[in-house]
Amino acid sequence: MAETIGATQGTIPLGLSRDQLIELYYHLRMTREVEQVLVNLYRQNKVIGGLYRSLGQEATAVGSAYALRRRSDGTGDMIAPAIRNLGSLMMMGATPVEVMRQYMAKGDSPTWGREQNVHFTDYDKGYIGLISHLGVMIEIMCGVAMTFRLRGEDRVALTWIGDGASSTGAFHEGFNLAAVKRAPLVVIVENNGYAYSTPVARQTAAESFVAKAAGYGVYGDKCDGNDVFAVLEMTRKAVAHARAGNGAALLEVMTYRRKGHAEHDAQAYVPAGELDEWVARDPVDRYVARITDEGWVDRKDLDEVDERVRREVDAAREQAEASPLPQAEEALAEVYGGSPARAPWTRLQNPDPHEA
Amino acid sequence: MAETIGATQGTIPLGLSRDQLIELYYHLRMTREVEQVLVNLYRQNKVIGGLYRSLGQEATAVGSAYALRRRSDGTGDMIAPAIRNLGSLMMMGATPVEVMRQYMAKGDSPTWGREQNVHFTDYDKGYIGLISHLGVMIEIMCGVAMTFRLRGEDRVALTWIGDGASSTGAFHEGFNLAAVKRAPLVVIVENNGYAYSTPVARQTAAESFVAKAAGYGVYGDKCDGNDVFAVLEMTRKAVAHARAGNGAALLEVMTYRRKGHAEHDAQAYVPAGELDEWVARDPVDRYVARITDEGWVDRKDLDEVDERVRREVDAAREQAEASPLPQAEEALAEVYGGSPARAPWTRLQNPDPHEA
Amino acid sequence: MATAEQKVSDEMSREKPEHVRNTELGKPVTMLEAIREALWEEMERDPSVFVIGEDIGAYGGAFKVTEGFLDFFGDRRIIDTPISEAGFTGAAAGAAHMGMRPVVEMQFMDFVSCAYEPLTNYIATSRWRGSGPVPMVVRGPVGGGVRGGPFHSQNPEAAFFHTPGLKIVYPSTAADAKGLMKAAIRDDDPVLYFEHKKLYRAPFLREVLEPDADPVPLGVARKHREGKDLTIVTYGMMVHESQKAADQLHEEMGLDVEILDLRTLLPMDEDAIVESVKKTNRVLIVHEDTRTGGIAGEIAMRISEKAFEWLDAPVLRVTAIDTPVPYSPPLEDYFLPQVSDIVTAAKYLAKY
Amino acid sequence: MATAEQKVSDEMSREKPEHVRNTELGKPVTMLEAIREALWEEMERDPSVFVIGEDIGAYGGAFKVTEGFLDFFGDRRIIDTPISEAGFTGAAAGAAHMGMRPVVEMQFMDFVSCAYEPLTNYIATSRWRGSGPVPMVVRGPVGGGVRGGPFHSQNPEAAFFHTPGLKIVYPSTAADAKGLMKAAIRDDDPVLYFEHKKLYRAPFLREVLEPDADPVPLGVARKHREGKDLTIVTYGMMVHESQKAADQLHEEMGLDVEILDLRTLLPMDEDAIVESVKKTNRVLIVHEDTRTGGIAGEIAMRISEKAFEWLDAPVLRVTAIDTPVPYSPPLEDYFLPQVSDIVTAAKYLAKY
Ligand SMILES: Cc1ncc(C[n+]2csc(CCOP(=O)(O)OP(=O)(O)O)c2C)c(N)n1
Ligand SMILES: Cc1ncc(C[n+]2csc(CCOP(=O)(O)OP(=O)(O)O)c2C)c(N)n1
Ligand SMILES: [Mg+2]
Ligand SMILES: [Mg+2]
Repeated sequence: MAETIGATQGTIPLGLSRDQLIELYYHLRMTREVEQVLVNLYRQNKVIGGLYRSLGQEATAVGSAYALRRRSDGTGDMIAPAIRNLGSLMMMGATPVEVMRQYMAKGDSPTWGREQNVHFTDYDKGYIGLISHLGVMIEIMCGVAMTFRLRGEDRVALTWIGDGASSTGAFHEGFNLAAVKRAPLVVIVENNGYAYSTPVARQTAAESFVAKAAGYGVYGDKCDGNDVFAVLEMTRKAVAHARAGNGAALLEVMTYRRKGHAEHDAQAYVPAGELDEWVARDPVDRYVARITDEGWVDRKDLDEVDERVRREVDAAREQAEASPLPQAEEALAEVYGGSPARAPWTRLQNPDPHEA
Repeated sequence: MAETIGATQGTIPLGLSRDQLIELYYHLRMTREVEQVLVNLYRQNKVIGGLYRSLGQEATAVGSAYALRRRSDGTGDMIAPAIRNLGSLMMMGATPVEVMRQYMAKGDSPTWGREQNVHFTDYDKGYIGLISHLGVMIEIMCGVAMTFRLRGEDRVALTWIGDGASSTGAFHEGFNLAAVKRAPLVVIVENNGYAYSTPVARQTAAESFVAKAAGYGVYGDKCDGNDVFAVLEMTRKAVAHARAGNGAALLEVMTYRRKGHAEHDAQAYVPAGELDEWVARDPVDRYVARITDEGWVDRKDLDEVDERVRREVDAAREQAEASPLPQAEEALAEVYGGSPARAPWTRLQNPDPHEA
Repeated sequence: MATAEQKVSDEMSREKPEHVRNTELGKPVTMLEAIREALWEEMERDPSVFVIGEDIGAYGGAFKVTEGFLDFFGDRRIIDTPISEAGFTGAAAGAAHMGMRPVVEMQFMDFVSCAYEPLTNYIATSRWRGSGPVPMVVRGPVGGGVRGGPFHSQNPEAAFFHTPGLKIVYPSTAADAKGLMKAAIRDDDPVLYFEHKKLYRAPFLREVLEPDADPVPLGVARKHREGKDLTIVTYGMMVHESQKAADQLHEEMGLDVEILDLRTLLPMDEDAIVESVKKTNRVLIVHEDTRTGGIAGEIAMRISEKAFEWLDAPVLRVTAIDTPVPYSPPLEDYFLPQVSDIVTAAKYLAKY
Repeated sequence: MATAEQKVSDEMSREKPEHVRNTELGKPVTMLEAIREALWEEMERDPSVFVIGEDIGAYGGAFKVTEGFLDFFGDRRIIDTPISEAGFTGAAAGAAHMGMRPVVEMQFMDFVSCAYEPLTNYIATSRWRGSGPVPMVVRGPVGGGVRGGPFHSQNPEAAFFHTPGLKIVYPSTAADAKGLMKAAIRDDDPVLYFEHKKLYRAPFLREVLEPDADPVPLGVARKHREGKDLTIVTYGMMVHESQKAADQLHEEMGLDVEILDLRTLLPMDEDAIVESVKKTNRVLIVHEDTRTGGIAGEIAMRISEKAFEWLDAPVLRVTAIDTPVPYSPPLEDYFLPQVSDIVTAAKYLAKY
């Protein structure tokens, strides 16, 4: 069993056990390693399309999802990850091999090669895949949260929105609806400095995103998004607030997108020196320094985790690479229940437009 | 010339002259009278479709538009009235006969019978007709205001939005864009208690609409919407702020929709007593009481205005009633520049589908 | 909070109001009443069904379709919303993911344009993307002829007709309205359900319905009038205008017109169309929607693909003209397809 | 603040960068470069033209169409926006009311669905409502074949094709791209301008353009290939796939295929279609968009109305299948219409 250390100075915060600290580290490291493998695959042209990184934002992804009730039977909390929430997705139970198959468009990916990257769903584990159109997941998760409230379930819906996506009408409509219905929806604005090339100052004139909370009449809070403990604490409070029936919450994390929008982005628009500043605030390094400096965890425990992560990631990579691409005819997949799409008449054995 | 009274206790506020007080009264009265005529026409089935009233909201409509630079040559400020801003529209120069022709779908209405009620435009006088879809005018007026700024013109765009329409994504997208571009756009939230049958408490969880200003990083202010002076003062300040290049403003007026959503609405959802409370706060009565009690204007001056308004409204009604409906073939009006719509082939002299 | 099961039994103890018991009592119903009954009965039958939209609670909706529902079903199943069509349409999809069967009311279907993005991108593709089916209905009033002007009169079917994953229903009779609503609610795919506001209370549509009638299956057209000389493919309000034209054509020249009421526009019952074309060899398509890009095109295309050999004349169409819907009566009347247009077109085809 | 006039003269004093001077220097350009040159030249010519969209300034746009524009034209004419397609599309319309000629960039045209409401309701109807013309262009990348998945590959023409008041342009060559962009910007009606992302940098489309070429008029189709046996009506990427099919058909069976590149989808050049049909008597419509509700329907309908007597065979179509655009290569290739489909369909028609 995990030993929990008492609440004296220098003790582990938030009532976390040593095992939990290691668990958090595992997820931070796993997120980073999976992305590193994806970078390698991308450079080998094995990733189809774009590659989106969360380097530097792992504390936000991991710390926030860790605040949730995680189940694998469809009774836990629900999330809809945004593009920088690979860590949240895996925290809920998505596996590295699933992620890699998604990126490589394999036929046995969770979407059978139809959709990309983190766009996939598992209701039992508690995540709903996003679509590209920014903002719409706020509407969807509002409905998820409303349902929890209407049915009297004490579950919570959590989702994230970029500084950029906060400008969408979908964000406004979905979040206002959740607020007025007191739905248990927690939304975290990931203020990572940019939306593609657009800096936050060209996205909003407001001093902060959490300043919007009052305009929606909801609970608001803000923290350092590169500090796992801060993110976990802030999210836990908001989740408790929502779970207790007090309605929606709007949170803001201050973090930074260290890589470009996607792997192809050369980040020429980033001012000199800015990246270095944020390298110095690396969330994984900070976390490791904190937990080892404080003596909560030994470096060798972390080395073991590193070893384990590497093994798992390597195995996943092998599996994913060995996975087949989908068969062409699988394109006729069901769009409607019970009926596959129609094959083109020009590809029939005996081409005949009467069969179109 | 108008005599302006000095700034001692009991003097006319806001540097207004006696003539200006009478001018304001004229517009309040005119708004009310035009609507009264429309009610009569509606009861006689001469209004086509719905009739939307601004009873009780005249101070908001008149007071806010009075803060603007009004011109008739296309160089003044611009407004887009909402459905309760008949008074603003006429303040900018729309005439009673135009309004009546619109409501009666006459062929010589400003939209030639194509569009309804206050949905009409005059760029010289400075107003753009709304469409029904709520919120979109915020986007449009954002672009108008951005243009003023980009061209270095010191003009201002003003528009209003209902408590209900503030929930639209269009409001959010349009207003955020104006805010971040520091466009000279002033938006007044008309908090009149209801959106159709929906009370404000089911529209937002926020304590006020002006609480949203901080979330957009703009100037905010709030006032009693049934007090002409308060509305004028608040709007003037915001307009000056915008005109000086300091960006957008979000204002809120507290007022009340005394009639139903439209004339057919029996207002069964309104709690007992609420209407009476607001009758007691009638903006025209309050204005009249104030300016006569203070001795700024004689009752008989107002009687003269009443007389003049009645004359003008009667004349307008006569003119509008005498106006013809449009000719059927005018339905083929230009949707594209230079080309009318095609007539149905079935209505040609010699019906022929080759001419479809 | 009460569970859904508890709530349902609470409700059952209350009295069902008179105005949703017409069919039970053997009284005739209007199309609006038929829709109301369908909603009510589905809500009674299945606790996962709820209605969400603007002013549907205390007010009972702009056209009073959900009048009396709030008192009986409570505000957890009759949900008033802020003015945010995209927001509550998307939220309905989220609820559907969680096992609910939402019915979304658009106050006017013209405002479904505000929810175009979630409907065509998120909702229509969900099943295919592996995020599961999205059983939900988006319903509301459509159509012109009521002097509603350009933004309260639209027929928005063509905007969604192009999106694989959506279904579109557009009834023309009270019985179909009820049966199709039931089928739409029970269907696992998202369904847009269009209600012609001019038919809502049309006295000639009043009919006595079977109390225990089955749902009307989606995707199956209905032969509104049997004939052998010419097929009119149509739906909604135009079924009745076509009927008038058919009567006149029969009287004037003994023409025997077949009228096919599509009822479901997507998926389209092309078998029924083809079968009728093979019998009559002449087709006229009639829709109230504007001309260019209206769904007549798809119908003509399918006939070309599947029944070209049987055509004795070109496939023609009668539609509204290519403008927004004008407000003033003379303009709107000119804009809309008229019985006389149908008669003229049918005569042309008959003589071809 | 500087007036527009002052600003223009400021700009003119700066040097025009190399990458927009290809045509001036007699060098061949890609379609992307042709579009870039058109935008640049129109901005130079007319101070009321400006570009607005996401990441178009310092970044030069997701596809680098406006690369280098910010430095030259400044941030009052190259306007980066928050992520709010409806907001900036509506704002562009407001600017157009004030005498400007905005060009709106959608980062991907898939996101134009977010601006569906202002485009179809406000913008398309403005002139007709008496609120004046709305001269603006909404442009951006469309189309599949680049493994972009369901939300970065769409062909959204059918969604807007139904709206009177909008124009839709979809070029297939560099020269047309430039000439049509100029015409679109100068046009007083709102124009949706679709740029196939797979054609942007396609080497085979590189061509040397006339430096002072006139705008290509909207609404006029282009005969891409002259032929007498069969007409293919198409546009965009499929012009080139049809060309390959035509070459193969000529080689294999001496078939002489005419290819009509619509270039402007709305208004549609029906005269050109009808003329070609009257010559060849056989028509195949090819579009990359999905099948049901695609614009092939309207084309078939018009042919039926205007040239039925000349048809020796049914009007047929080759299109994508009725699903979202799948991401994985084998699926997307199956999804998209292929040269072999065109060949098969043409052979069927030729033998009919
Ligand atoms: C409605 C919409 N518009 C544009 C895009 C294109 N796009 C994808 S990601 C992105 C930037 C997102 O920025 P932000 O929300 O801050 O998230 P981040 O990438 O920083 O995590 C843009 C513009 C989109 N996906 N959806
Ligand atoms: C997008 C949209 N949805 C719904 C409607 C129908 N509708 C017209 S007015 C109205 C209520 C508006 O309330 P509010 O904004 O508070 O303005 P008020 O009428 O109180 O002045 C509604 C729901 C609409 N016009 N547009
Ligand atoms: Mg960001
Ligand atoms: Mg209101």
